[in-house]
Amino acid sequence: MKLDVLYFAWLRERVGQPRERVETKAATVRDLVVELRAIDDYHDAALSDLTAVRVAVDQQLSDLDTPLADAREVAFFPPMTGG
Amino acid sequence: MKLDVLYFAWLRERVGQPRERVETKAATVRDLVVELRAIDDYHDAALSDLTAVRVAVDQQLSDLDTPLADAREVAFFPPMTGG
Amino acid sequence: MAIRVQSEPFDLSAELADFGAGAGAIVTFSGIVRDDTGAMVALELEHYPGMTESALTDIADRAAERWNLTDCLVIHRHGRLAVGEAIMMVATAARHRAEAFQAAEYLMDYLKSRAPFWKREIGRDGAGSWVEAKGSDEDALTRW
Amino acid sequence: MAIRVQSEPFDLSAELADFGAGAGAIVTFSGIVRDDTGAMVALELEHYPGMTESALTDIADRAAERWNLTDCLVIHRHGRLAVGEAIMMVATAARHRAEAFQAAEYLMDYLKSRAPFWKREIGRDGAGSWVEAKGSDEDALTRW
Repeated sequence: MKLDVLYFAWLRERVGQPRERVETKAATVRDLVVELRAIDDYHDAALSDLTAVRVAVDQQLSDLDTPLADAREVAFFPPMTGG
Repeated sequence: MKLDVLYFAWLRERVGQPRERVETKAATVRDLVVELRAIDDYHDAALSDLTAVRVAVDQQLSDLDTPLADAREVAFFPPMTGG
Repeated sequence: MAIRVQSEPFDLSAELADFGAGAGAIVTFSGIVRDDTGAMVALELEHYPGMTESALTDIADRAAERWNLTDCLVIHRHGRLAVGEAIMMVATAARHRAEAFQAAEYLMDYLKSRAPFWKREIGRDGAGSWVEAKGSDEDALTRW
Repeated sequence: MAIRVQSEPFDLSAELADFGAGAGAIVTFSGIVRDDTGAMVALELEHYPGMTESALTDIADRAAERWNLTDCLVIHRHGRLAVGEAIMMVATAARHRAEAFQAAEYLMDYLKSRAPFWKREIGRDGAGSWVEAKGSDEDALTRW
């Protein structure tokens, strides 16, 4: 399965890019995080502490247990600070 | 003591005038109401049920027990409906 | 900080042009003449000149102090107002949104029950009927 | 009912010109870039195009239904904003003031913690630092 993975704010800065396309068999967001952290030290640093990381699957707020079947886009970002 | 007595909204309509100057020895608002009701049937009708009447002494919200010593202006009106 | 009591219309937009410089949060409320029954053509607002201004100033001063407002504006009209016209507005400016919201709600709650205005609805037939105060308006004050 | 996400400034006054016809109560909130420390020159707002619009639409739809709003407007900017510039605004129109106030506060609370925006403060030296989310913003949601 091919997925677009997006990063925002300091996660984008740590990973070093705003988006990437990955080939994955991950069943859930949690599985995907394991694969992404293995890519390089930048990914590992960005995704090592998930307490301060939020995730959206196909632009819907989700969590680590959200299944990725049929997903096309997964985004990682810090807690929002709009308004 | 001379006092200006003012009426607003339906109290003004029932009394038939917006203000009048009265000579009184009333010690409190309650005493003044007794004197005003004795003036004529219009005053009596306007001030017979005080549950729906508010009073201000010298433009400060007051009540029936407020003393009138040094007062110059007493106003009677229904509960306010601004905003 | 400003209080105005006037019969003339006001323009919310124009009033806000210079309002609240330096604040992080601005809240405004405007009340508009509404015709719920389809039988009303206007509202007539009577007030108590002199006391109105001092009551509004007092309410605004207390709100400004309690919520550290950086700016505060109250405009209230009197006289005859057609359906759709703005009756009044308040604006509050503060550092944070919670302060600006609470101060605006406080101003409205007190203004409803403690500022000497009385509304009369004028129907299509020209007859007027005084608007009765709602118990809920008086109750609203207990939360402050 | 309208949602706009834009980098261009907006004019609160102009936005309100056609807002909320037929309502009895209109509440607005505007958030302005504030410099608390004296060391900030601008704010940079990053967002998630696509998700931002759908998140704001979702929040506004829920507010409109819950409080029977007759009108609702949300504008949020992104990109670089100087101190003193307006970041965003919401406006709500309803029959009564309690509905308009509550809906505006609900919109703000959800927008703060559920719309994908991230703020970075740019200092006089050009360095940026990400604004951290406050626990109190997340807590604010529990009241709804």
